[in-house]
Amino acid sequence: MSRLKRMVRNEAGVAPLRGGHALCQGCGIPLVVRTILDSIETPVVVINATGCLEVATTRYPTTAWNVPWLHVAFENTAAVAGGVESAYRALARRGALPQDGPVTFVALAGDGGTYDIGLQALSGALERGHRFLFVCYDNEAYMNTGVQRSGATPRGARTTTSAVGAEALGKAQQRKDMTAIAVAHHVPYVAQAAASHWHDLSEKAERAAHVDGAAFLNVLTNCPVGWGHEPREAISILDAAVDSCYWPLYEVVDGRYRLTYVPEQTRPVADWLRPQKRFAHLFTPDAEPLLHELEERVAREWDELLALAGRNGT
Amino acid sequence: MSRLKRMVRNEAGVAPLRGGHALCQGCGIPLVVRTILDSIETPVVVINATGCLEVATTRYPTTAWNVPWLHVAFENTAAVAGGVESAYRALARRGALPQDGPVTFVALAGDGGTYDIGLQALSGALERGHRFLFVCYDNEAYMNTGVQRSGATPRGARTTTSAVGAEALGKAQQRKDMTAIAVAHHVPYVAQAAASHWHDLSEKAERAAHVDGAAFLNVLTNCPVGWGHEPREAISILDAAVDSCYWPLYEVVDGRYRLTYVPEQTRPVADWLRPQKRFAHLFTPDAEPLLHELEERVAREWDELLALAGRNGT
Amino acid sequence: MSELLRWDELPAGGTLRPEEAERPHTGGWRTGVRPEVDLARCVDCLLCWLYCPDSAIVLDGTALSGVDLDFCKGCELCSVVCPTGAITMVADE
Amino acid sequence: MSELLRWDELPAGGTLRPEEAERPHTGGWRTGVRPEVDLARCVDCLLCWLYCPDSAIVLDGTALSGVDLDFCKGCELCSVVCPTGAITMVADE
Amino acid sequence: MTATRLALDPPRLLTGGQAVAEAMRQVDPDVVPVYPITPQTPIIEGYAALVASGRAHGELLDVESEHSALSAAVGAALAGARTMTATSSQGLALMAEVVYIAASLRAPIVMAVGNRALSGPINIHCDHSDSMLVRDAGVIQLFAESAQEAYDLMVLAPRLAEHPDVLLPVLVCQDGFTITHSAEPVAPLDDDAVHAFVGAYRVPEPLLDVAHPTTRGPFAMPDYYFELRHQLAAAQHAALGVFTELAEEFAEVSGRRYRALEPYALDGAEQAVVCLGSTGGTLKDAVDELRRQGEPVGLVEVRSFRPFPADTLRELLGGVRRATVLDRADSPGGTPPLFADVAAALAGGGVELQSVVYGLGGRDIHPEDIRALLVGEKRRAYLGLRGESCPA
Amino acid sequence: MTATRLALDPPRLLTGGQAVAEAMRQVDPDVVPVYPITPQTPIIEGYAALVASGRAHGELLDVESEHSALSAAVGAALAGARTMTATSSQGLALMAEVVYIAASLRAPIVMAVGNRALSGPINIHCDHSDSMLVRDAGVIQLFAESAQEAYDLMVLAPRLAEHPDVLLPVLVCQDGFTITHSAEPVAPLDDDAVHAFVGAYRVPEPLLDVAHPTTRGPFAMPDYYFELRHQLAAAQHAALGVFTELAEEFAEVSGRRYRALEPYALDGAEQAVVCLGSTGGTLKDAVDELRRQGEPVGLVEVRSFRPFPADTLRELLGGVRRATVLDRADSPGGTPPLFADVAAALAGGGVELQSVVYGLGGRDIHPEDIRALLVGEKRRAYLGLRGESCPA
Amino acid sequence: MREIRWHARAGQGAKSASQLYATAALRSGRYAQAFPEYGPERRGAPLRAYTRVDDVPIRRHDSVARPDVVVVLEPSLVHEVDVADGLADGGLILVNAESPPSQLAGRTVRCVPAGSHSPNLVLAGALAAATEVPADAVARAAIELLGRKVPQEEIVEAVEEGYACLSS
Amino acid sequence: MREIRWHARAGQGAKSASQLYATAALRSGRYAQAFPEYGPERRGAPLRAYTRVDDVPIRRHDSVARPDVVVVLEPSLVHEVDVADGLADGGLILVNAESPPSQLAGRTVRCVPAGSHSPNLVLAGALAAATEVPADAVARAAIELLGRKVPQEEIVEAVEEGYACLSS
Ligand SMILES: Cc1ncc(C[n+]2csc(CCOP(=O)(O)OP(=O)(O)O)c2C)c(N)n1
Ligand SMILES: Cc1ncc(C[n+]2csc(CCOP(=O)(O)OP(=O)(O)O)c2C)c(N)n1
Ligand code: SF4
Ligand code: SF4
Ligand code: SF4
Ligand code: SF4
Ligand code: SF4
Ligand code: SF4
Ligand SMILES: [Mg+2]
Ligand SMILES: [Mg+2]
Repeated sequence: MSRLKRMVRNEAGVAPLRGGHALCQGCGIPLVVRTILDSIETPVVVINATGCLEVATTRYPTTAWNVPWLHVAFENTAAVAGGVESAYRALARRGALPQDGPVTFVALAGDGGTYDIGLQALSGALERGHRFLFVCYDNEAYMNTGVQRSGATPRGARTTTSAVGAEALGKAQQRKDMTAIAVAHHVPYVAQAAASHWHDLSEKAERAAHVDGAAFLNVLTNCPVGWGHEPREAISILDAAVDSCYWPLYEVVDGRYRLTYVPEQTRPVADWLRPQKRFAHLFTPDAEPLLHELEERVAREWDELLALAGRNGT
Repeated sequence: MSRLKRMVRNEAGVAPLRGGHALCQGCGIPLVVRTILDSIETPVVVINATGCLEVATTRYPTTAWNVPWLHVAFENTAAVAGGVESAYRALARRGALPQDGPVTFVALAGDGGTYDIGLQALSGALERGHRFLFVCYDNEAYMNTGVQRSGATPRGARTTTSAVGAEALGKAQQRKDMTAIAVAHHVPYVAQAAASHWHDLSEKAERAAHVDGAAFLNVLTNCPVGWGHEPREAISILDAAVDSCYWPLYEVVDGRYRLTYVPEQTRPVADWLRPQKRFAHLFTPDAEPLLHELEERVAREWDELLALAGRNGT
Repeated sequence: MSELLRWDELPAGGTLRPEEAERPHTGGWRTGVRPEVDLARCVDCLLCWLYCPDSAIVLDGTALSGVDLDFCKGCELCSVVCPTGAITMVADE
Repeated sequence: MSELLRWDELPAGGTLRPEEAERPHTGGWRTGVRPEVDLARCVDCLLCWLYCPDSAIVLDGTALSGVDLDFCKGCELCSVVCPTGAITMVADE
Repeated sequence: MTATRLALDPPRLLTGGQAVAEAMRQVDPDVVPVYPITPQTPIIEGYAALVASGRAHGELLDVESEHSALSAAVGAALAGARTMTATSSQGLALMAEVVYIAASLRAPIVMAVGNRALSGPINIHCDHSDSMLVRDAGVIQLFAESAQEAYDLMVLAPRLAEHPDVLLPVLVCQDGFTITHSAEPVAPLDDDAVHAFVGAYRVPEPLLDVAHPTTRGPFAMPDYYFELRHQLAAAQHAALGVFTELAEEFAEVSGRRYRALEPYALDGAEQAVVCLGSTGGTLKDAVDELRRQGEPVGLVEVRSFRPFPADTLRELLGGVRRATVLDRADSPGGTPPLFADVAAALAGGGVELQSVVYGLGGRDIHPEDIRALLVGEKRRAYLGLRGESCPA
Repeated sequence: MTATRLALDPPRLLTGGQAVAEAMRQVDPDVVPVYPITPQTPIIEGYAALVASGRAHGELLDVESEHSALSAAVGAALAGARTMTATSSQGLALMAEVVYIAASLRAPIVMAVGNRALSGPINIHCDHSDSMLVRDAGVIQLFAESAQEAYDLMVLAPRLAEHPDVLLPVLVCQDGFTITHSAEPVAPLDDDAVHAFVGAYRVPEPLLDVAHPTTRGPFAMPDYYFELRHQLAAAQHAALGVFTELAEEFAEVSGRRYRALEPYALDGAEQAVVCLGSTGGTLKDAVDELRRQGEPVGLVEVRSFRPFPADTLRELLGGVRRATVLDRADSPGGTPPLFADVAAALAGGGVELQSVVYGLGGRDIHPEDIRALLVGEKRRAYLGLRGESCPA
Repeated sequence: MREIRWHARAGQGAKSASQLYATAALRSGRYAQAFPEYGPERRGAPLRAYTRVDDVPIRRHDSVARPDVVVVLEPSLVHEVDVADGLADGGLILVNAESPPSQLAGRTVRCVPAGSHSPNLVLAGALAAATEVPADAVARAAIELLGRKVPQEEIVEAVEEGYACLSS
Repeated sequence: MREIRWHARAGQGAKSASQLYATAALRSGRYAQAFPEYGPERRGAPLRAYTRVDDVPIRRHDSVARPDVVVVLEPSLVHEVDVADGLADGGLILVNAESPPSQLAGRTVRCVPAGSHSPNLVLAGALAAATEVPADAVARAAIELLGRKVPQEEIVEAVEEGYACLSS
């Protein structure tokens, strides 16, 4: 059966995340959520951090979710997931589960809830080795509160707290390399993916769900509002992120790096930046050195990644 | 001038951390603190996390500190340090410092305050790139509260919350690789050191203090109480940690790994484990497979480190 | 929106049950255009189904059967990803 | 310990000043032995000074001059690290 | 008290921490997420040893902060597992955000608290500032006077927490060091009696019932927030009645009877002292002594601080002329918390009220000290403080 | 009011958030560590734009959580830099631990708060549960009724915080959305007037004075903790007087006069309403209308919630028969916080007291609603709640 | 006091409209207040905003329950929300439409077709006409608020178009 | 009620001593309480512990201000702390020493040299003798508390040695 057909089958007639939610037109998050949840064959329990996804899908008394879903707060998603998973193990051990059989625990958090305020809980959960899949839908800023900079916001991007003006060209710092940080936790499965590349994402979700231990997925996800693009441009922009090597697709299985996609021809980083209003100021004469620096950094990081992947055999 | 003489000179007659504190007989922490602070030529400001060092040196109305010292809480040392350093930059910019000239900001935290509850604040501070040196004195457990397991506690170690009994052989999980996590933050300077190797530590502290940005030092530090050894054994045990390659000494400068010490002959991991009561149960027949696993892991990690260092040229 | 309930009519702790909960008709958010499917050109590749952020593409088994305009927000993504051009955006009534 | 002060006698916020603050004599913690330095064998390498957890090795410039028994806790580390055997542990009075 | 039905083990000398660990062994929760902090450590260390030796069977989660400890507990409890945790002071402060949420999600977690002063300055000894920090959170707070009471309340707590009309976290509070580290005679129930009393864990619609999905923790706008919050006030109100019922049932197996407010020597009292925690024991000695000396003094010990039994308090103190409320916590620039509750409960009545703050950060209180209070003139006094208190 | 000395810019239509950002531009702090949360975001976004454009000069630290935001603020303030921050709701809850410590370390941080209901359920609208969570922390809390007041208090706050007798964090609270996002006429002072009023930052023994090292934040045992804590009560007490002085000075430049408690139409009032925040404005309209109808009703608006002016309140309400206390926060199973403070302040007096909880999570209150309160019989009513409230 | 309620979809500028109308009032020496209603909804979702104008300082901070005028920037909203809710009988409704929506039958409806212009500016202009505020006060306020994003002429044109529509 | 204060250095077992003496009392049908005083100090630092024994349940939870007996496990402490603080005139002091320290001149001091044995057990035995508690009650309590760490015979021997010292 084709992967998409399997996904349709896994949905069993009702999407885990249904229409009627209040996410923006063209928001990339639902694609990430459905691709991942539809790729998992077992029942799932979703633990969700505060953020656009949570707020926009569960305005009381409405809900867009058709799977068990729990939100506690912003910064503790991995801890909550660890608690749920521990309950599963404890009840399974004494044969007290409401239903027998495997269940996959999926934590969903934005970049804010992963790179920044949720990092510690995530790190602890990775250390303890809970059997769960932590998904960061990384739209590179705090979107829910109105596009403030996060640790995931790339250098040079304009947000409402990394403003552009006479004294500033957007965010001053480099983005955190969250995927590398997860890899440094030596968990069995870490991968980087993009909302645009559903097949790759689906494969990764499936592999992650089968791992015996903690898995981490970092998924680049578009946000028309925060990035400043038309909804219809979502996929082409994400494609450019991947094809420019700004956002390489790879996985690290038991410490071994593997590129899951190598662009046939690397596209210019500007293809990624230019369609987004948050980067508009980079295409002014003043910003030329910065633009240049950003391009160089992408190239260097790509080389480093190639080396990591090469060393361990692709 | 010899390094030690320079250190004496930097102390200028009064140790930054003086006698009269309530740290245990033979505690390794003061050695780490003095070696580092004495290696820094500028005035320092110390920001200290809750833990043995803080509690035992500042029982009101006594203090063992002779440098500006601030403790706020357990989990926020890097954030506090970032605030102090930002104040320095702001006041320097408008010429309002009480004294002109460079100051080095040193954050001191135990493994609990670094690997676990302090990780998020540290990660954020590293991302923002404050110019400060974060030192983790890693004694591999929460000592101040009575030896509970931390993310730094090695697999198999007995602590009061990773007990040994019919159902358990000490801590079940591997230790977090905090040094690797810091490296993944791509800060200019990261190093791993040991209290026993003062010269190496001193050099690293000096280099770290000169870096333009954030630096992180992870220093293995003995604890007679928590490890279960006689005070006088401190140095020989730490030596064994280093010589068995359990705790390699290395630094990562701008992403480049360099081993700062390679044992002439690698000693057995058991040399490190056996003198410590917390590992006593590993030397029973039941624990043989675990002991074996631990030895293999040390060997594998050492190989990986060699590869990392080799790849970038030692 | 149905009538607002009293505190003692609500399940404890804010629990919602998907089968009972309301789902607001967010189709009203469309800003001028809506997708129209030419089933004849459709090859049931299901890409539109997957990419639709509002889960508004309706299937019959594994075959596309239409768009649920109660929920479609008109983002155009289905039409962008459709490999056969089976979906076009047309002016909303 | 000096007399306990009233709340309105204490600097605001618990601030302590090193030059004024008490330093308890933790020499009492020694458990039977204390270091004795044979200055004749000492080569002023300063290792004992550095390793002493209680900053109890007293220098005169860069030369060792003795041990401050008010603070020495008797851990033996100085004697362990001394390369010349200049420090021996002897029974405390 | 029908002694024949009692199911007690002989008394052992146990610290409050040990006693609570023993209760945990007997209740045998499924999931126990913890983070160490003095003086809670004896509880979690005791429990960890029991798990390692196979005598307790819960998943002990050594998490990386208290915020995560309670977060994991919420996840576990709603998933369908009986869940306990323990903390003190900064730990409770760090998890404060989640304490509110745990209550609102109706997660019946039992949390042992070793009360300790909040920083700053940092201090490890007893006061009640930590508990007071979460007094609006919607969680139940029971205060033990002794190790025995800490044990008993810990056995009773799961029933209270999990009662379908309640479904709230229950904090079982004992004074740090004074109880947690103080060894006293404790007569535990036997294991069977505990099992029979506590029964099986049951929450409505556990998350692990994957065949019946629910959405938990949704976003509420002004149109529903007030109503959802008010459920907590109602659950707290229900908890008062449930506590009384459970205390009755507990008395039948243990011979030990608890009340939300414990009156002591109130008959004919003209003055009454109101207090929380271990000081209650000290004051009983003091009251006995004063009574011997002919002073008509009584005591009300607050066992259930949340829900606060305001109506009962009004009844109990109806007859006294003056009540002195002892707070082991201050509110600089505001009102000491227990005093505030008492003043609100008695508002409009004729009882003269005095507020006394004492024992902050482990400052000792002796039975003799109480006499000074009974004649004090200040609206608010600070007992044991060095220096004239302010406002004067 | 000596109009000649006023130094006002013409009124502009500003939201409370914008007004506070404008005050920050004028005060121009050195360090501003922030973490975004609705409805505080307009403040920090406004300030960020000012920094990016070079019109404000502070170090804007975009930290990774509110716990770190306040921690960095403590470090900066003690180091010797004027420091401001802002937060709301969960942010305040997450930093609660540090709020206490900031006060005890006497760090004169100014924090703008956009009051918002605490989770759960999660909600972004106004109530005062967040401020109430830290009411024992030792920090000063001033409540603004309007955008203008938010601006004015934000200008006044550094002086109050940094006063040598005070040295405490000051929270300038405004109702989330109702003020933060509501555009109203605001007449700022001109820049020079602000500079002159605020003056230079000075704290005792800044850490960056490396030639004079100090130890800050030591560990205190039972022998000293009580005394060190009591300094906070004394500083809060001093703050009442300092606030009054500064308000006088502020009135001279602005023509706008503030009081710790603002009485409104209390002359001859038989009933009084006590409230906090933006509701004060709504109630003024309501009181005027009632007075027109011949009802002797007055109002006390609490501007300074911490320090709570208990003595002044006793004076102001000495003459009324009955006082209704409006709490925009509940304490399930306990006492609504403002009511508790008022009851404690009036304890022993003859005023009949009623507690009304309203407006949780942004539930609206209209001037008409107040009439029902004045005749209500319940000791505690829930205004605007759907359903019979509990306890009944 | 005059109370106005604005209906729009998030992103259509109801908040700016409410504020610029208030600013115009302020500039003409009156007092004003403007505030939107916020929720989790995103661009495209129904949204309300309010303006209050009075001759004396406005102290109340409750929402507008009984508006004097309702302005509907987006006609499709009449299918989703009761835009006349709370409006007094005879109260005025301005709608961005060619002809009055059937849902508003029996109400005093004035149509203000915004055409290709920013509906918030056009309707604000129309409201000015309906409430006897000078068009240029609104235009100036709009420039103050939006001048950095929208060209000045466009603003003036849009406001005047709306004004003309109802003053005619 | 009898109140006992124990002085030792952290690590010398004052806490166990206070508890095992209390346990012995409990086993003989009386009521008891035992608690140490905690601080940031580590192994080697001066430390106190307390035991209360009574015939009725003990309810008070304050520290012991006026002990009836003081037990000093570590003689060097007399240089650092006033071990007789609060002790009634004529109150008994047991010291682990060969001869009474000069600091305690004028006090009722009984010396109990613990020799190579665990001073906490020896002194607990001595205290038993001084307070008319049977030696084997203390030994049994000690085995209950410490039996997993210390060989049983050693315990019994130490307790009996102390007991003998003062019952002789
Ligand atoms: C402790 C705390 N601080 C701040 C917030 C406010 N807040 C809610 S969601 C959010 C941003 C979420 O960003 P991200 O995780 O990237 O998710 P996104 O909104 O982009 O989906 C913030 C700052 C909060 N809810 N809790
Ligand atoms: C929020 C919070 N949780 C827990 C504690 C209790 N606590 C204080 S120090 C400490 C352990 C410190 O461990 P580590 O950082 O490794 O330093 P060490 O004690 O080993 O020096 C703990 C758990 C605390 N002070 N604050
Ligand atoms: S703001 Fe961005 S991330 Fe949030 S719902 Fe809208 S498009 Fe999605
Ligand atoms: S417990 Fe360990 S780390 Fe702490 S002071 Fe003692 S030896 Fe040092
Ligand atoms: S236009 Fe967008 S929302 Fe509508 S069906 Fe297509 S993809 Fe879905
Ligand atoms: S994307 Fe096009 S071809 Fe594929 S299923 Fe949809 S309409 Fe049919
Ligand atoms: S014995 Fe230990 S404490 Fe004493 S001087 Fe030597 S090293 Fe220092
Ligand atoms: S270590 Fe030995 S040789 Fe070196 S200074 Fe000390 S006593 Fe002298
Ligand atoms: Mg995001
Ligand atoms: Mg440690």
